[in-house]
Amino acid sequence: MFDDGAASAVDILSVTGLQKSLGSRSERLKILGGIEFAAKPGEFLTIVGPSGCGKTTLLMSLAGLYVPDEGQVLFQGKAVDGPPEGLSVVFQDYSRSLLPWKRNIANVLFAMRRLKATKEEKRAIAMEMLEAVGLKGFEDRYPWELSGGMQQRVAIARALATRSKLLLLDEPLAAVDAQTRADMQDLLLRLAKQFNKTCILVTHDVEEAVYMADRIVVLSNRPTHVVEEIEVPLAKPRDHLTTREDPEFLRIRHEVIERIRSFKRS
Amino acid sequence: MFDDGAASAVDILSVTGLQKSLGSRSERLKILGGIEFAAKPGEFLTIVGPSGCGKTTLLMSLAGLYVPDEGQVLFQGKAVDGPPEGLSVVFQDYSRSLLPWKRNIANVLFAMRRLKATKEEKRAIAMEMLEAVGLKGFEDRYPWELSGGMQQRVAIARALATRSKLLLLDEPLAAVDAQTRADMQDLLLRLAKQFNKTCILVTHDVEEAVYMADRIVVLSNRPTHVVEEIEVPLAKPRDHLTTREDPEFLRIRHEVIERIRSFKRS
Amino acid sequence: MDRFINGRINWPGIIFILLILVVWEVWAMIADSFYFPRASAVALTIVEDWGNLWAATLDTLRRAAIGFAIALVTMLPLGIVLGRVRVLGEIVEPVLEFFRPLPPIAVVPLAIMLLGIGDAAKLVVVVWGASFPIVINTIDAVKVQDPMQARLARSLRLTTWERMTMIDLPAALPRIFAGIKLGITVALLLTVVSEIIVSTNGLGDYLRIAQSDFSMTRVMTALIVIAIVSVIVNGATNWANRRLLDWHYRRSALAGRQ
Amino acid sequence: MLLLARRTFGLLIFLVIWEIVTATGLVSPDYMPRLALIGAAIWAFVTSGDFWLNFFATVQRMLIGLSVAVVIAIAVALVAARFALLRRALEPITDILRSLPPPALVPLLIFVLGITPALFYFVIIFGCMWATYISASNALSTVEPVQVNTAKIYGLTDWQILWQIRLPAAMPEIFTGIRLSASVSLLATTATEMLLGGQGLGAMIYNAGFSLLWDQMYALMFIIGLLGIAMNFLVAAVRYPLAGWQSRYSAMGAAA
Amino acid sequence: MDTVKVAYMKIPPLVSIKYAIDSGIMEAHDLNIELTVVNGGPELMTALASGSADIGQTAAGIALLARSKGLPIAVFGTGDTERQPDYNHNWLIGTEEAGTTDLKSLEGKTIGVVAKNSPATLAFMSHMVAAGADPSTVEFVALPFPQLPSALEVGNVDAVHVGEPFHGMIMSSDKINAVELANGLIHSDEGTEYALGAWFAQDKWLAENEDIAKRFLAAMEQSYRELVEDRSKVNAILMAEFGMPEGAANATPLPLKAKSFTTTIDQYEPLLEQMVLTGMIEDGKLDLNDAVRAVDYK
Ligand SMILES: Nc1ncnc2c1ncn2[C@@H]1O[C@H](COP(=O)(O)OP(=O)(O)OP(=O)(O)O)[C@@H](O)[C@H]1O
Ligand SMILES: Nc1ncnc2c1ncn2[C@@H]1O[C@H](COP(=O)(O)OP(=O)(O)OP(=O)(O)O)[C@@H](O)[C@H]1O
Ligand SMILES: NCCS(=O)(=O)O
Ligand SMILES: [Mg+2]
Ligand SMILES: [Mg+2]
Repeated sequence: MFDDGAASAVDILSVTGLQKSLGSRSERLKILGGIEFAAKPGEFLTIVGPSGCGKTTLLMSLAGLYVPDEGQVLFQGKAVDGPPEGLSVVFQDYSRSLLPWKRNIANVLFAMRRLKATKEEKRAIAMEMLEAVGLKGFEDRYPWELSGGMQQRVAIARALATRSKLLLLDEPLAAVDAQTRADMQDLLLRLAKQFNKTCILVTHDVEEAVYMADRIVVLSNRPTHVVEEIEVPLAKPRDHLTTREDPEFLRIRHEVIERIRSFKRS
Repeated sequence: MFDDGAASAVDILSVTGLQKSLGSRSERLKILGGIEFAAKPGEFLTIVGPSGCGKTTLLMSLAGLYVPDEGQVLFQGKAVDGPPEGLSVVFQDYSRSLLPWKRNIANVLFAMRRLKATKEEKRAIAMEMLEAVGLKGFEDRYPWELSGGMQQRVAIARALATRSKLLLLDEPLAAVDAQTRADMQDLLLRLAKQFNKTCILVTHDVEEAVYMADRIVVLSNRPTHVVEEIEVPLAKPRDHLTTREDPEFLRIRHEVIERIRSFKRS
Repeated sequence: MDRFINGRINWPGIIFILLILVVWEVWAMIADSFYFPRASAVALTIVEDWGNLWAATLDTLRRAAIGFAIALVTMLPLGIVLGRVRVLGEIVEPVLEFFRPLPPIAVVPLAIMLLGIGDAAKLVVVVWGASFPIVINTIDAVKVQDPMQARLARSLRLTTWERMTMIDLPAALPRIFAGIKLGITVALLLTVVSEIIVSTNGLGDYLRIAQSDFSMTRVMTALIVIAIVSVIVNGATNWANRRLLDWHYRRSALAGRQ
Repeated sequence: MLLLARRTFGLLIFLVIWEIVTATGLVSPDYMPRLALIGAAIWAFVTSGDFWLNFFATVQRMLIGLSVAVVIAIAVALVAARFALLRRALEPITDILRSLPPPALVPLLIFVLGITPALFYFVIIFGCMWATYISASNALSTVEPVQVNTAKIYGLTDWQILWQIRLPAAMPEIFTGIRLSASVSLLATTATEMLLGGQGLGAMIYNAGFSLLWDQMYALMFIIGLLGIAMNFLVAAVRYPLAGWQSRYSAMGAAA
Repeated sequence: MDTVKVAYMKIPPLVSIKYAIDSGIMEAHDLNIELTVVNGGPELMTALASGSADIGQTAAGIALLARSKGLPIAVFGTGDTERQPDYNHNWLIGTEEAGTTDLKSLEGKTIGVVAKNSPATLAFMSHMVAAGADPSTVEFVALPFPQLPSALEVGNVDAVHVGEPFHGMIMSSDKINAVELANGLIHSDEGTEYALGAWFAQDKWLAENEDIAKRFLAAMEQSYRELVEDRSKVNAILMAEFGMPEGAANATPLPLKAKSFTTTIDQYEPLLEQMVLTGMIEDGKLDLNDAVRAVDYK
């Protein structure tokens, strides 16, 4: 497994025996059935798994938002028992996670309160991030005046602006078009590299899972466990034109698709 | 264009010179800059375009939820000036479109008020649809007890259960995994065929756009107009294994990608 | 038509009120009773007795404003804390429910004994009454928060203070407004009632004297002045609410025809 | 059990404070009797049949008044939410009516209604309907746009949208109003009983005051306070099936 | 049997009418009484005006005031009277603590009364004027009766006007050194009897139902007689109506009519005189022949 002393010494995040049930008494459903994996600093993990299998539940547990029934999550060597510092989340329900009474720039700035910087510096960073996700000119609008994809990008800008060491991304690009998606993917990879961020990204897009990952974690149906971890030994930085035509890319992509196809829907 | 008498005689839906601006006074933004297209009964149209270009705005106008500034929408020969009968929508903001105080089955049933059927029949149809989208066993849960992908499928089940002639689908599969997505695609195609439904589906997934479409409508950046309509002469019913390997499929896919890539982000 | 209905000036409201005044005038003219003064007589009294009325109005407004302000600045934070910190809410809410139904008339004796017959005793009654709608609305509003906002707040590691000021308060404000609106009228109402019970000055005192003087016209005049004050105060509240919660109303307006 | 302990903890503190204040003679026992005396008075009440007649008279008036007030308040708010013209026309007049002091209103009302049970109920209903009305009209006037659009698409008429979307969405807030109305109904009932006499806890308080029976007066006030807590439970019980989803939904935001 | 709707304030003097009903005296006079409780003067007047009540009892001074303001009501029977020094229901009380030890010292002080522009203020003004003090220098504060003693005790007011049982309560309190400043609603010569409570009705009702008014007063007189004879009957009603314990009931002095029940104008003259003197009623505004319709029920 991944909980041997040597490995965890360098792991920034490690998950052991994570179990979680949700729902009220009589309808309680076992979601996570003992998840194990670890991430090294700067590693980019992608998580794939069938709809409703528990990816969001897993991310919530990693973020300290859910309390595990069994097992534990270690972040930077400390057990997670509440949202730890140095972690940002892009929630799957991005539209609800934006505060409707704050304009977009304020939604970003608001997450940066722990950042040690002057007001002007923060504003500059926030503007830079909004621009990077293609929202220049929309900073003074309210989130509900944006399209779905634009809202999702505000949420990404917010997570990036915090300069967190660990990024948890729950289908962060589900609502953007193919071209923007490719751009955002490269942006994420570039910033992750630049700031040595560790990223855990949930996606349903297998191409994305392969393109972004150093390692792909494939989850099973409920109760969820890790079926397989697939290393992606493709060189970084990656490139949409060349990487996607790399035979290794196609092989891994095929492998993941095969894996996913093997689950019957419950 | 498409408003010549002969064509509109058979068109179930036709859009002419549709213009729409949104936003409050000083920040008003021109979104739709004169959209023109039409759909024949039973036709499956997919719409692609950059994030924030106005796809949702267009669908809202087709549904009679937005009043065009200029131009008009004809549905079954009548000008649309409010939500017409015989039309269903899956909203992009699926999670908010489900009523949190109703269980999933009730969320489906409440949409079926115009359906002429007994209570039992309606219930049977609703259950059938929930089962078809893979949610058997979750009918008595609340929407907020489901994963994102599951919520999206409740919204699909609801739209399908109404037996509407025209379906407007705003990225209805953005939150489901690849395998479920393929299944849902086939489900939609099958039901569209079976009940001779006309479908207009917005998607960011180019493969999906090609796989589902009889015709693909490619939209430009804001102010949006139709850049191109691409016929998809692939035989129906389609199949994930064979269709996607068809050279014609690959050609069209390539063409669409090229088109989209040509837009710079604003 | 839409301009007429939803415009800045509430024409339908004004017309409705004018209509009532006309009906009143005609009815009183027909009834011609000692007990039923005419609207015009009341209007005349307002003009003639303007000096006294204005002084009384200022006294009443002063008490109501101070009482409401105290209730607002104490109950808004308290409500947020009680809504946010469950345990505290469970401990304190029953106490609120216990005190809430005690009639102000019953609170007056204790207040007088402890605070005298000056403004303090009346203020206690006003603060007492205005507090409940504000605190209860705030508690309930904070409790029904969108879970995604709660998760966001926690994942950003907001301190409890930050969470209460930056998430709980703005998110709850649209609902708290109902409590504020109630609180303002309760403050006005209880000021007048307390002036009636312990009368020294103010509109309540004016009203009480008019009653014992058997002057129906002046009783009605006092009521009409209270009505005017209420309309002005509520109008200002609604205006402030619209400005403050512009985002809320504009977002809700997306449900209408765009 | 723990919950019960927490729910009673605050009240216990209140009693302790009362006992300290009265035992140390901070306030004259003539006006604030010791708890033991009040307790004895309560015991004397609950063991006498006469008390229960008054008690149930008050409870009955309060419940009837509250029910009617809530129904009227929600009905008017619903109609006003449906017709913008009506809503705007009602705005100033409701603002006025809410602020008219009952002691000035009662003599005028006698003129119209006479001294009858109708007057009694009018005062109670008039007093307690506003909290529900304000909450209801506030909640009904703003909604989640996507929900309304969904309903429009599926052919709900404006009335059905009001009934099936706006009302259920507004329910949690409406119940905040009902919660306030419930205590006001109790307050208005006892206050009216004080004014107009007859049976009821309010009349008993009035009598006790005139007879200088302070222990009885406070005993009655304690009983009214407890009745207030009971009313709150009742409202919560009715709320659960109608708006309970909201609590469970919101609870998801806490650590789970 | 004739039905009479009677409005009254629920204070101890009600015992007589309560007794008259319960003991069957009213029935014996062929009267069916419907009682309506009201809280104060304003309600009482509208109760009659609206037809909720046919007759009512109020302070005699209030009835005169109402008539002077144009209300079409008239007194037809005297409920009770006051007569110095032996027959006394009103007290003005000051305290040594407040320095209000005589009427003169009231000048510039704050005075607690149950209502402004009422018999209570009349009492102060009348006695002060008689003592050569200037009543326009005092500030009146209206408080409910039960609150007057505590207001006096904690020093919120410097003097009060009360009746029983509050008079007894204040005088027996060991927390203050209460001083009786004056007795009686108005300043009067010894032996002058003037009306305190008055039965009144609208002019119109009175004109049409003089016979009923007669029987009503006759019944009331019988009731008074029986009660004066047997205090235990009074106590029984007080205990039933107010939930008073026996001791409290026994200690409650009642303004049971001392002399004659017949209403005469001279019972109202001293009142009017003082009300005019203190400015409550404008001189010449009120003709007692209109305001008082003596009904000879004997
Ligand atoms: N609050 C809740 N109460 C009960 N069950 C819940 C709750 N939240 C989630 N679940 C259940 O947990 C399971 C996993 O949900 P989760 O959101 O983690 O799935 P997911 O893998 O993220 O799916 P998707 O890809 O569709 O977003 C689902 O079956 C869902 O029904
Ligand atoms: N209520 C609104 N007020 C102002 N502008 C709005 C409003 N709603 C949408 N817009 C603007 O209209 C444009 C188009 O929005 P729309 O939601 O139609 O885009 P879309 O094509 O559906 O994008 P996506 O693929 O990201 O969902 C966006 O630029 C957005 O900012
Ligand atoms: N006395 C009215 C109180 S409230 O209902 O407005 O809170
Ligand atoms: Mg998920
Ligand atoms: Mg969209």
